[in-house]
Parts: sequence; structure tokens; C-alpha cells
Amino acid sequence: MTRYSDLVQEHFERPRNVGEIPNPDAEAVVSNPACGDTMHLYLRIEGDRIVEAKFKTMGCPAAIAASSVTTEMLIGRRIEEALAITRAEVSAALGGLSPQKVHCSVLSEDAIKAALRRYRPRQTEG
Amino acid sequence: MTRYSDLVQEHFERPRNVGEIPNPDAEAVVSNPACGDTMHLYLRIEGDRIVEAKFKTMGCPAAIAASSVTTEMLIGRRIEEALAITRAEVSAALGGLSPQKVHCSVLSEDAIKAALRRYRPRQTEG
Amino acid sequence: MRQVYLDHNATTPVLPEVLEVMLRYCRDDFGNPSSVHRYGRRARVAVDEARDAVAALLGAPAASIVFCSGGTEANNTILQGVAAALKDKGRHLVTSQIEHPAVLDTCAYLETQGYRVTYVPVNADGIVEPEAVAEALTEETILVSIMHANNEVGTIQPLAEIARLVRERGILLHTDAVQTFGKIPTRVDELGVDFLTFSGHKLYAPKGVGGWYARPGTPLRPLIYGGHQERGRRSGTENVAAIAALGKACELAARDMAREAARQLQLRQALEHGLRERIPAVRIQGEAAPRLPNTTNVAFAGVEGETLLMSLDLQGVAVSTGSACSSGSLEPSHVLKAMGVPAEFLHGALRFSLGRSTTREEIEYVLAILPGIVERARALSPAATP
Amino acid sequence: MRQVYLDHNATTPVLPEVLEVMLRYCRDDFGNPSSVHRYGRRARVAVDEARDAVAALLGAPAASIVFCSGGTEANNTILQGVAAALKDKGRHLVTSQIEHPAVLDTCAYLETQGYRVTYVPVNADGIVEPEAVAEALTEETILVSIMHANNEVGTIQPLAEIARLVRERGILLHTDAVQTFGKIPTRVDELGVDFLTFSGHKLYAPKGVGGWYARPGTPLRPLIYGGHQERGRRSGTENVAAIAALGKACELAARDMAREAARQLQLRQALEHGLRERIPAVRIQGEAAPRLPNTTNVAFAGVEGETLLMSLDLQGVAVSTGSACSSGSLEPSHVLKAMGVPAEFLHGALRFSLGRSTTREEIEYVLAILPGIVERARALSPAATP
Ligand SMILES: Cc1ncc(COP(=O)(O)O)c(C=O)c1O
Ligand SMILES: Cc1ncc(COP(=O)(O)O)c(C=O)c1O
Repeated sequence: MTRYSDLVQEHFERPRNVGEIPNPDAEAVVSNPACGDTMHLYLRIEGDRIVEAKFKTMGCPAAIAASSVTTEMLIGRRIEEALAITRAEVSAALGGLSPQKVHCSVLSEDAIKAALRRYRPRQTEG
Repeated sequence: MTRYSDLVQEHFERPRNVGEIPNPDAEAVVSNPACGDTMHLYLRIEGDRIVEAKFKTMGCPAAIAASSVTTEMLIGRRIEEALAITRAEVSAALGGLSPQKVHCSVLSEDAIKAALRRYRPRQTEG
Repeated sequence: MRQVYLDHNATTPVLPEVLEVMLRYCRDDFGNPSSVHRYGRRARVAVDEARDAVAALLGAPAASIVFCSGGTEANNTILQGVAAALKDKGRHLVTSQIEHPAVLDTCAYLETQGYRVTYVPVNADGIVEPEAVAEALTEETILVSIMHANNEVGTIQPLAEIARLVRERGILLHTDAVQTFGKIPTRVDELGVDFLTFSGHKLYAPKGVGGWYARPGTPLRPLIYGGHQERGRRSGTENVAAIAALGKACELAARDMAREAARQLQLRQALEHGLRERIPAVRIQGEAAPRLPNTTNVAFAGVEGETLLMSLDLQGVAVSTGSACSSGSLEPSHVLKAMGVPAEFLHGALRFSLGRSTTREEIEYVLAILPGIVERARALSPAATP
Repeated sequence: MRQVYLDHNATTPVLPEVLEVMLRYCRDDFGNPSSVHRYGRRARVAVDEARDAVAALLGAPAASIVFCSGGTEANNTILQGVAAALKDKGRHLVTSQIEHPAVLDTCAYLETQGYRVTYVPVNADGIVEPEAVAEALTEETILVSIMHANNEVGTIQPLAEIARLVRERGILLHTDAVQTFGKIPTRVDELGVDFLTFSGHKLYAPKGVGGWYARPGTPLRPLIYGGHQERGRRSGTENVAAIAALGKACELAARDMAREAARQLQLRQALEHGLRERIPAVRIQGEAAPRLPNTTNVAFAGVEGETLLMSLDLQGVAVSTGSACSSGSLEPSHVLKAMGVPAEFLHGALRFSLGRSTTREEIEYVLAILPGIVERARALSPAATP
């Protein structure tokens, strides 16, 4: 019964910001044990603003699309703003997810929170 | 689920010996209250032999065919032989009746028995 | 030989436009709607669109429609399903004496399972009187099932009035609308029902598809479990081609309903008047009652219906003695018995059910041959039953 | 774009010869088999002939075949029907962990009704071991239900051996043969079963038709009551066109079975060898077990099946991640879990199911595009799960 919106389709075919950030300012790996989906989120942060976001995800097309759209949403936001992103916003940014696929947006929200809650600004060296 | 054999069809389309015998030697009217079928059987008997048989029947095609074939079977038989006719023979003479239509052959057997059991040879006058 | 089909209440041919839809989903877009790939997605869209078309004809939300294999399964699901779901609330059902076997036999089964069923009688016109239904209701009653129109005589039941009396008691109401769906309006809110049964093959869609409407929130245990199709309410791979065909048939029915109803009614009246004029001792069942425009049940005293049917068939005319599925049974029609049809007419009934293909010439052909057929059958008949 | 359909275990297109039969009974000989007139009689003959064709494929008497709406309804009828008929004898059923939801969900329903069900495990090859079934039998066991071949991985179960152990205890044996009927031999006496389920849309007949074999004399309460069709064992107007089509499909299956099985097996092996050669970390489920000639279930470590499926779909290839009806669910396949497939493969399975239309070119096309698709998905995947 799964169907994907055009936006999911588009992000799945051409995911944005795929890859790793070497030595990232923040990162998290979250998984959903039930469906086996795993998302690794990498962030580069300057001041209190996210300047780069990348991901690697193993999951269904909706999970990949959710990861992709999440990185787009993150880039340019303040940490406070990023922490306020909800699964509903991720889902909405994809044109809505079917009930069976809502858990994919949960994964994104979880990854954002896990990465940013652990984030401590680096001490300026010297 | 009713289907009719070719013989039933043939007797239904061209029933033999339809009509009444005025002043018959034997006759009977039998009905099946459940299905409403009614058969009126008329016989002319000479000595102990049936020389003429006619019928009128209200009933389904199988009942009409059974009446028709019954008159054919009766003509030329001895009374003893006629009394021995069974529903199975009537049914067989029509190429077999479906379970739903077996009751039509019962009507014929009943009519034969009712007519002949009541039969008493006429006293020769004078 | 001329072929005249006047048995549309038994089943209908699939219309050409409907058949085309069927072909498409058998041959090209043949996917399983549960499949994720494009074949599956196209099939899913077809099922969704058909659901919209059915819903439109019922004035109901699409989500309240469930597809299954036909009217019989739908009736079984609702009667067995409500009975199971509400068994702790009560174990009494009310129905009428003139329902289709799909309702009556299911009720008989429920009676073996500890339920009690009241079979409300009908008046001489074949109408279930709303007060009679009201009187049958008890504290234990969980469901009332009254058909929308009777398949054998065509009488249309006063559902809105029955609904008022039943639902003010908080009791659920089901209607078997197999014979009305597509022929006359069947908006669930006008009828006031909680459940409604429909079937494809009575409105020029194929056999093997039908379904039910269930008012949102009503309790219903499924009859068939499995792959969670139809949101778990009826499992089993969807009969996509037939469902899509039914959707198309619903569109055509909606488009042509008023025109066809008027046209068929006129032909039916011509048939009735013609038969009365030409044949003595004729009786039209439920003549005074509101009836389906396409249906008339005519009895001929002193003859047997199947004999007339076979004689007509030999001349190319297809009619029925009553419902198709009771044909061949020993007993006279339970519907005519419930209506108190006099004995001399009880065995001599024919049902003529007209359809889209029916023409005035066909009616005239029947009027030309039937008098002779009845005469011959009456001539075969014993003068008087002693 | 090239269209390659490799999801024949989900459903098949209707073959042209089969479609022709369907058309005839939708358009011309559209009668209701219960009708007495010639339209009805022709429909009745069609149903009878189809029953003979099904019976021939099962090596069973025609009277032992009952038609219904499909495999799901047939499974429900047998499980619910035997359970109800024998409830005074015992309330324990035995089945396997890899059955189709139409069996598993019906068992779950029966568990809510006071029955106990044992779900026998399978070995790593996806085979139900006969001894495991025998061990599960108790004094209370009334029915054992073991599928003939699994729909997701294609493993063929040792039914004859299971039958010996079950039937020497006087217990009834059912098999869901939906995936084998028409593909490999399914003679009921060779399988040793008392009940067998079949479905039309897996062998190039339409959806919405199927049925069951019941050994004469076996007890079975009907699921659906009504007009006494199918000798009262399954009421409802017969789906004549689909039944006749199924009959035709059975004839074609019987005619071509050996040839098609050999041909599809060769193509499947080419697919399996090609995938192994071109893609690392591939696992073929049940590889050592006897399997359906048309089915292979291949898992790719570290990726998610639906992502592969969608990528293939974008290039015109239709496959499945498992059974069609579990698609979209969160959980990995219950079949792969029961087989103990290692975690890294559990979410990355694709089912390829070949059919009559499958060509070597199609297999080569898949072999050309799938390595890149897997590579891309693996590149998206986090390097290592912590
Ligand atoms: C009033 C009524 N209810 C139910 C049915 C059964 O529907 P189906 O033939 O789709 O099983 C019929 C006709 O057969 C009918 O006329
Ligand atoms: C093994 C098995 N059993 C039962 C079914 C259900 O049959 P149907 O789709 O005819 O309801 C299927 C397929 O859907 C199946 O593969």
C-alpha cells in the first residue's frame, strides 16, 4: 500500500548532501530496530549556525528522501531552530508520508536531536 | 440447477396422450401439495389389459413429460404389470431426472396405483 | 431465432464500455494493488477511483466502502460480523420474510449459534410495515436487516420510515440494496441505513464483485482474514479488473438512471397492460406498491411457472419463475407465500425483469407468444383440482 | 522504456486465450447458472467444464472442487470451517511459521475464539521438517495446514511425508497450493492432503476466483450462506466468466507445465549465477532446498530491499521485496526471520518471480542494471552500523 509523493520520488532519485564530513562538529547515528533503517548525520557548525549537513542512510526510499530533505532544512539554521524541527515538518517538506512511512521522518528528527544535544562548541584553540 | 434431458424436452414439447377419456374404466387425480403438481390419469381397460391411457397435468416440464411417458408405458400392459411400474422406471424412461425433479416421477407412480387399486372390472350387463 | 432477455434481476450482461475497462486491468495494468512497483500503483489507482464512483452513487465517503466478491458475501459479512461484534450487547436480529436467501440462510445459521431472529411479515402488497418492525424490536436487538427492493416482485420498502423507528432505539440498520443499486437512488443518508449491500452483476458490471457500505464507526468483525486489503476489513487480493469495471458501471448508472428508469417503466407497463388484455386470470404481485421500474411478477392461474418459462425459452425468451437461485426447488416462492398470494396463482408466477437492452419490439414479441403458451398449458391442466 | 515484469508470484496477466473465454461469458453467454433458460444453462455448462479442468489438474473428482473468490477466502473457509465443524473433537491446529497471512491471520483469529495454534518453525533452508509437525500433534489436534510452496522464497514443502505422519493419527491435512497450482504437479493423492487451496490469478486467470479441494466426506462448515450454489458449500452467484477462464488457464497450465518449468528454471539459474558473479555479498534464500522453478529470493547485504525495488522500477523492472501484501510494513519478512536469515541480509531481499513472458533478454537487462543499483544504494549506506 505504499505510495510515494513526487517530492519523495525526487529526493530519492537525486538525494542532496550525500556523503560524510571528515571531522564534523556534530554527528549522530540513529537506527530503527524494527525496520532496520539507519541514518548517519554529519554537521559542520559555525557559531550557532549549521553551515554544512551531510548524511548516509540505509533505508527505504522514504528514509533516504527524509534524510535528504532534512539536510536541506538544516543548512543555514541556528541550533535552536534546528532543534525545533519536528517529524511533521520533515514529512510536510516531502509532501506528506503515508502512515506506513511516518517512521522515516521520526528517524530524521531523532538524528537531529541526537547530534545537536551532544554538541558542545569547540574551544577556540590557542 | 434444473436441467432437462433430451427425452424430457421431447415429451414436454410433444406430450403423448393428452386429454380425457369420457367414462373411463379407471382414473385417479393425485397431487403433490408441496409443489402443487396435479395429474389426472384416465385408463380404458379391456380384460386385464390397458388399451388406452390419457392424462391432464398441471406441473413443471418434468411432470408433464413424466405423465406423457407414463401413458406410453401403460398402454398395452396387463394390470399386474402396470402396478409394478416404479418411479425409477418412469425416471429412467425419461433419461433420468435430476434430484429436484424426482418427485415428478413419484406423481406418476402414485397415479397408476391410485387408478388401478380402485379398479373393479365392470359387470357385463344383462 | 429471436433472443429476448428479460431476466435482468438474475444477472446482466457486461456493457461494452465496462468490458473495456475490465480488459485493460486484466491484460495491461494487471498488477496487484499491494505491489509497490508501477504495475501495482496503477492497479491501486484503479481501485481507489472505483471506490469513489461507488461512493458517489451512495452519497457516502469513499472510506466507508469495502469491496468483496458480491452481494451474498456482503450480506454474510454484515449479519455475521455485527452479530459477532455485538454479541455481548444482545443476540436478537430482525429481518423480513421476503429477504434474499443470502440474508435468510445466514440468519438460519446464526440461529444455530445462539442468536434469535424475528422474521417480520409483509402485507399483501409485499411491503414490510414499519410498525411491524418497531414491534419486533427488543432490548436484545442488535441489528435490523430489511432489503431495499425485493428481487422477485420488485416492491420497494419504506426504509426511511423503518430507519427512523430503528435508529431512535440505537439499533443498527442494514439494507440489501442489490436490486436497487444503479436502478433507483440509493443515497445512504436518505435511506437512513448503517450498512448497505451492493453487487456488480445486477448493474452491467461482471459477476464476482460487490461490497458494502458501513457507516464510519459501526462495529463489524471481518469474515475473511489475511493480507490486510481493504484496511483489514476484507482480505484477499483485490479483484482489480472487476472493481474497476464496477466503478465504470456506477458512472454509467448515475448518468442514465433517470432516463432508463422512465423508459423501462413504460415498457413494463405496456407488458402488464398487454398481458391483462390478452390473458384471463392474471395477477400482478404487489401491483399497488411502489416497485422497481424494471420488474413485474405476473402469475397465471392454473398453470405452473416453469412450464411457461420453458415454453418461452423454446421461443427465445428468457424469464424467471422467481429468484434464480430458488429455481428448481419444490416449494413455491417464499416471497409469494409471505404475501399471501392465493393458491391458484402461487405456482404460476413469472418474473419479467427488463434492462437497458429491452425494446418495445421485444415486449410486443412476448405479448404475441405468451397468450398461446398459457392457453396450451391450461389445456394440459386437469379441469378442476378435486 | 523497457518493461520487465518479474513479479508473477504477486499476480499474473490474463493470457489472451483465457481472456477470450472471459469475454464470451461476460458479453454473450452472460447468464446466471441458476437460471433455467438457455442463458443459464450455457453458464452452468461453463462452470461444470471448468470444474472438470481444475479437477484434472488436481487428480480429483469434479464434485470435490468448490469455487470461491480466491485463495484467501479458500484458506479462511477451510481453517474456520474445519475448526467449527470439529470443535467438539478438539481445538488445536498446527501450521508453520512461513505461511501466507491468509493462513496466519485466520489462525490468529481462531486463537481469539478459544482455539490453540502451534506454529512449527522451519529450518535454515525454509523447509518445514516433518518430524517437527509430528511432534506438534496432540490428542486435541483437528487440522494441520502446511503450504505447498512458499510465496516469498519458493521452497517446496515435503507434504507427502508430512501427510503420512499426520494422517496416520487420523488428523486432517490442508495445503495452501496457491503458488504451486499450475506451476508444478499438484495431484492431491500424491500430496496426500484432505484440503487444498488454489487461486486463479497466479496462473494467468483473472483475480477474484479460486477455490478449494475437499476430500469427499471431510467435515467443513460453510463460511458464506445463501442461494445454495456450489451445493451449499459456497453460496453466491458463481463468477462464471472468471471460473470459465480459470478452467481454460488450467488446460494451458497442464499442457505447458513441464516445458515452462524447465524454461523458467534455466532463466532463474542464469539470474542467480549472474547476480552472484557481479555483486558481492549476495545471499539466495533456501538455495539448498527444492524450490519453485520460477522463484528466487536474493538478499543484498547492507541495503534496503524497497530502495532496490524502487530503483529497478525506475528502470522498468517490477519485482517485490517479499509478498505483495506485506509490502510497506515496517517489519522484515516473517518468512526470512523464521529461516534465521542473518541481520545484514534481512532487510535487503528482493523476490524475482519469473513467468511465461520472461525472456533471456529480460534477465540480461536485470543483470546489466542491478549491480549499479546495488552499488549506489551501498554507497548511500552508513559505512558501518555502530
Ligand atoms: C436482493 C438480492 N440480494 C443478494 C443477492 C446476491 O448477490 P450476489 O449474486 O452478488 O451474490 C441477489 C442476487 O443474486 C439479490 O437479488
Ligand atoms: C501462498 C499464498 N496463499 C494465499 C494467497 C492469497 O490468494 P488470493 O490472492 O487469491 O486471495 C497468496 C497470494 O496472494 C499466496 O501466495
